[in-house]
Amino acid sequence: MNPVVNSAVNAAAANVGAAPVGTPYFFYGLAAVAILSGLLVITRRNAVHSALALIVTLLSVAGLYLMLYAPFVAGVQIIVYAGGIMVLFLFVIMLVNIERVSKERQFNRIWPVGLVASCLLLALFIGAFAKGRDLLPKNPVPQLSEGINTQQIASALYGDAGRMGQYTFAFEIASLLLLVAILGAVIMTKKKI
Amino acid sequence: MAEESKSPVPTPPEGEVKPTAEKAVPPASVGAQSPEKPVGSVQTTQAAAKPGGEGAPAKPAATAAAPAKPAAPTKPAGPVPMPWTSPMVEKYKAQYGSGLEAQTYLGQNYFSVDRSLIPDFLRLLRDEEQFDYCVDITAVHWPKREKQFDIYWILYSFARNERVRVRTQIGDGATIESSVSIWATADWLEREVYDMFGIQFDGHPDLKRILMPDGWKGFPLRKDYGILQQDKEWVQINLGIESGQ
Amino acid sequence: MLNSFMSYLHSTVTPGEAGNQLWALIYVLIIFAGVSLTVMWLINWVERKALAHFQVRLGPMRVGPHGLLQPFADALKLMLKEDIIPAEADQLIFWIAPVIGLLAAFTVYTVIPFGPSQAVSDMNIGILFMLGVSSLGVLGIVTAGWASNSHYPLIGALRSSAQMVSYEVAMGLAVVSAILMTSLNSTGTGTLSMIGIVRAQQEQHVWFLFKFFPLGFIAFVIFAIAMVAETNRAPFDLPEAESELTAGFHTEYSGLRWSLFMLAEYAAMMAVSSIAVTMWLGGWMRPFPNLLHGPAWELIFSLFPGLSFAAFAGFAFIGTVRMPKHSFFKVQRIGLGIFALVLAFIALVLFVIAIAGRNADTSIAASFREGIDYVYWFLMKIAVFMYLFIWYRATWPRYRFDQLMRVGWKVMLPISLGVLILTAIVGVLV
Amino acid sequence: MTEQKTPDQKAPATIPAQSKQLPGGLTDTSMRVTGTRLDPSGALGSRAASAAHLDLDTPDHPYLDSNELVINMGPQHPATHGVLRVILKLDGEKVLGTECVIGYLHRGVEKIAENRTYTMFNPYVDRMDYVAAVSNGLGYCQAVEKLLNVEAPPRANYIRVILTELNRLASHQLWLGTHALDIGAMTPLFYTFRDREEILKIFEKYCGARLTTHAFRIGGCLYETYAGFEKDVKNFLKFFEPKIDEYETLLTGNRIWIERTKNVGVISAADAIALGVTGPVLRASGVKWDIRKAIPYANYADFDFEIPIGENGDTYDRYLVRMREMRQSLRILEQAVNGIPEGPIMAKVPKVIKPAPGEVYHSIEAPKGELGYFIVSDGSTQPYRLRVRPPSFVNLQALDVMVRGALVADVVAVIGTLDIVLGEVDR
Repeated sequence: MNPVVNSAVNAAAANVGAAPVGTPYFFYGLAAVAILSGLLVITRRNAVHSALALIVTLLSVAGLYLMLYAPFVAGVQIIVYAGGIMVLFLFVIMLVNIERVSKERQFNRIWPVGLVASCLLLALFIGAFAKGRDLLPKNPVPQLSEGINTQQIASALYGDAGRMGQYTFAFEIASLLLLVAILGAVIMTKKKI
Repeated sequence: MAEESKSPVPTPPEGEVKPTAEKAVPPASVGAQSPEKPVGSVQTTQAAAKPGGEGAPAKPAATAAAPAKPAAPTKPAGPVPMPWTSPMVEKYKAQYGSGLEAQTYLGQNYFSVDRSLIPDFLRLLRDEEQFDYCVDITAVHWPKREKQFDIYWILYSFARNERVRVRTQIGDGATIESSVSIWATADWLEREVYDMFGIQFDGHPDLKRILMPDGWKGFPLRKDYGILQQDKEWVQINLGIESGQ
Repeated sequence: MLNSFMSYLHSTVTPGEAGNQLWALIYVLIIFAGVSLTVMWLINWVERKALAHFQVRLGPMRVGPHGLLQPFADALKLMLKEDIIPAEADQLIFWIAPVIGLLAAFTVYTVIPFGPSQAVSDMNIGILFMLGVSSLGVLGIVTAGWASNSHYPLIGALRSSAQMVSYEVAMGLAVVSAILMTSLNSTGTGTLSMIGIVRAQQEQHVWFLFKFFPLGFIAFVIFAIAMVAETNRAPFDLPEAESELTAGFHTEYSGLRWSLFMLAEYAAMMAVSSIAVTMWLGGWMRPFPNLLHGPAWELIFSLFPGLSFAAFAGFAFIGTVRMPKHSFFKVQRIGLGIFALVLAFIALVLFVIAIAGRNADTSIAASFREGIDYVYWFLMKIAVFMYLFIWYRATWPRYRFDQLMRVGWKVMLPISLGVLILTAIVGVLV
Repeated sequence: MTEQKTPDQKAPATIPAQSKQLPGGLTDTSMRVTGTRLDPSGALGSRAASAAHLDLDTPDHPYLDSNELVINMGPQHPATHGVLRVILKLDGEKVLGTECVIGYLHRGVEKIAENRTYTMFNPYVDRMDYVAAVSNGLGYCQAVEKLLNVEAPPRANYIRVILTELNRLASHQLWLGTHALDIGAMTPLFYTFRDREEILKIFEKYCGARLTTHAFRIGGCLYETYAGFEKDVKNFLKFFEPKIDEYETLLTGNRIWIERTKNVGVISAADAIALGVTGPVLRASGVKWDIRKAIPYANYADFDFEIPIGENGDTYDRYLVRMREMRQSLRILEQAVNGIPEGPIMAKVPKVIKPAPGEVYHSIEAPKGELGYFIVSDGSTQPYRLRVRPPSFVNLQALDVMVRGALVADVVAVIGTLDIVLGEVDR
């Protein structure tokens, strides 16, 4: 999403929309909710509770996208993740025998490996943050109207009239990948075709 | 067995007078039979509809609509069973001899067969005589007899448009072959007979109570079944009240 | 303060765009109260009476004249009922589930344009937002069915989630084909914003229902079917099929929570109907805005709100007159008369506004008149759909689950996909 | 269950052709009795072994176990038409097997009969199939008359036929309303109840009761027809003919109705006969058999009417058969009410009914099938044994065979189309 947002930044610096209110509070509120529910996701023993907490996380992240003047991404986040994927996720979880699951030990034998891996990942993040601080925009994100965000994404993905877009090829490749994934799922579920 | 199946209806003590009446009625009845319109109409329609049926043997059925009405209390001089003759009967009589009695009463034919002929006789009836529809299976309890139970199979043949009853007698505690493999419908019917009379059907796939609760004691339709104390006991155990009456 | 308050009356943009938080808040309150009242009282009453007359019954007649107060009595009863949570249920989720459904159903209303400026906000992803949030409603049903920890609700929940997910696909494709039509303008870029979509129809001088006939019409029909399935209404009311699943996902619910489910369901019905109205029926536009224009026509059309209220008042008066002259009916007759008077008064006010604001200047009366017209026509179009919902329910048997899925995936999905492709082709050609 | 097209369903059921392949019980693919031995692997074998074939303890596969869900439909369930309890074993929504648990409404009617005189027991039969009480009364009275060997006078027979056919209409209307409601169409219920009211009014004017009409007596009818009886019936005929069309416009051509009922709950003629199913369910499977024609009772022989039959034996055919039966009943009613003769309405029956020792079985075509009474008399004033052969009880036995492999929604549809009355199932 980063380049998209950047392009949005450049393009939208010109037209200034209405002044947003209480931005920092919304930001901190949403961030706190996201983190808390994220913690709930990994701490709850009941899988359905975890799934609901995950939905809350996704929704608050969508709110953060909105505050970044990326409403389209927010909408996609809600539709695809919260609306589509999580519903199917719940669908599956419901068929699991919850009592059995919650009785089981939560850590299996290879938990040290997982611990090491996650520590490495954390180190990687910190390193990236330290090294690449200058990548982040110095001044807080400038206001830009959400009125053109969707169009910008569209032109970035599909290109404007005639000219091919920046990411058209990658986008089509990704869609092809999804198609393959769908076919694979069908083949896996169907005994014989 | 033979002399029992002789007596057409199982005769409780007060029915002992009947043989006399048996002799008395038939000649009068044959005379009285022709002007009988209502039953006659039934016969004609059946003759029109399908061959056989209750029509052909129904002649004695017409007998003595008259004697029924004064209904002398002591002497039930009603219509009496007549021997039933038909090619089918001849065939099976030849096959089984004394083990099988064929009679007709009020135009309704029934076999009284020995318990040993069940279920082969039933299967023959279905396979050879096309009695492919088992209307009903039920039983009657005669506590005073030493073979306490009459078991009835009421059969019907679509092809012949004819209905017969097969009756056999078994004693208390004796078992009888299940006919579920002959008519699938016998399943619940036999379960109900077991539920009400406690008659065991060998080879029934799942013989258990059907109408009464599973924990019910006794078999309600037996003559020696005391309704009240059974009901009291059941109510006290299951509902915790003194009496349901 | 007061100035900004009054000044907004002239505004032609939504409070969201104008950044007018006060008015946004006012709109939110108005919409919430209005929708709740409409659902709880008006639609409830109309559905019961209409259904009853479909079925040669009278429907509610006792509580209030012609049962007008029955919904309030029921609401009171539901609030006073004991609030039962099954012992085996998952307490937390059992408690949350109706709230999720209700939130999803009402959040949608923030982007519904009752008029060019009569909306809380005009998000530039309006329709996307609506579809996404309304698809969150299934979460409430699923969690409710699961939390009840009982067989019938679980089956109902599974049914409804499968049903909603599969009908959203056809729904979305139909919507996209309508969005494609918005891009047939000079700049060649379409829009996702609800107001933008209506504006596009305004510019192209045609409801998208009739655009590229029959393409627009087919897409509309697809959506009209899918939205019935989306809101679990007959003949797609399998999740709450009372003859099979007793009550489906809300079998274990009672009292207030149950009424929350009902409120959510009806609010969702109105929401999807308003999507259909916005997408294909020209949103807030009155009929034939460009054929019959000019001050005379403006005046005539602006009289409609008053006229319809006058008609209601007339019905109420007739009912008052025809009510039996027995003393037992005295109270009801008086009540109905008062009701008729109230309706007549509303009609009078509307007439006055229509006359006062007839010349389209920037006077407050004029903006009031415009606003009233917009909202009126929008609501009228929604009312048609609500009546259709009732009509379906009275007429059709219920689909079986596999048949429902077959219709969704094997019939409506291909058709909507084909319509989408054809629309794109035709749009490029013209 | 969809492709159960054994050849005997096709042809309008020439009975010998069927009875040839009947030996061996069920001939259907999905349920089989091989030879004469019960094959437990065949569905019928496991069906008969009802408790055995669904082990009712919940399966304990730990993860993602969506199959073998055992749910309990009833005894309090909107669609079981009373206190029927059906234990469903489901795979997702697919029915693996069912077991009916009945007896919740058992009142021991047959035991009561042994402790009442013939006359006293007459009202009890109304309480069995309370939807078609008049038919029950007719069957009982005629059985006792057969035992006494008396015949009801012609006028009484006409009155009996009129009331019985009216009651058949009432029963079919109730079936239609509830059946449609089960499938999700609410409106027909109210239409049918509106029209059924007219029939009940006639009953009430005739004998004072609407539902459990103790209309007939042994030997004829107690009441003479009230003034204007014929006119009422004729008006009803004129009133009801268009109403049937009204029902049919709502349902017969309705796409959803057809999809919900066609090829649902199919039962072949052979299976129907082997399971002892009678009435419209049997006729819908293509067996042209109606006791009113085969063994005419009362004076049904005097009227001309057809026996509507179906072809596929599915729910839709049962629906059509019953609808046509309503029209045939109207025909019978028209002839009966026009030809009703003068004369006595009561045969000469002794004050104290005391039949000769003997036994008799008499059955009539009740709206739901063959309703039979088997009475054993020991010459006393009370039946020594009275056995009722209830059509609903026997027809209900076919439920499991009909819903195997179908969905839950089909179970509801099939229960509705069997047209059972629990009062008669449990007695």
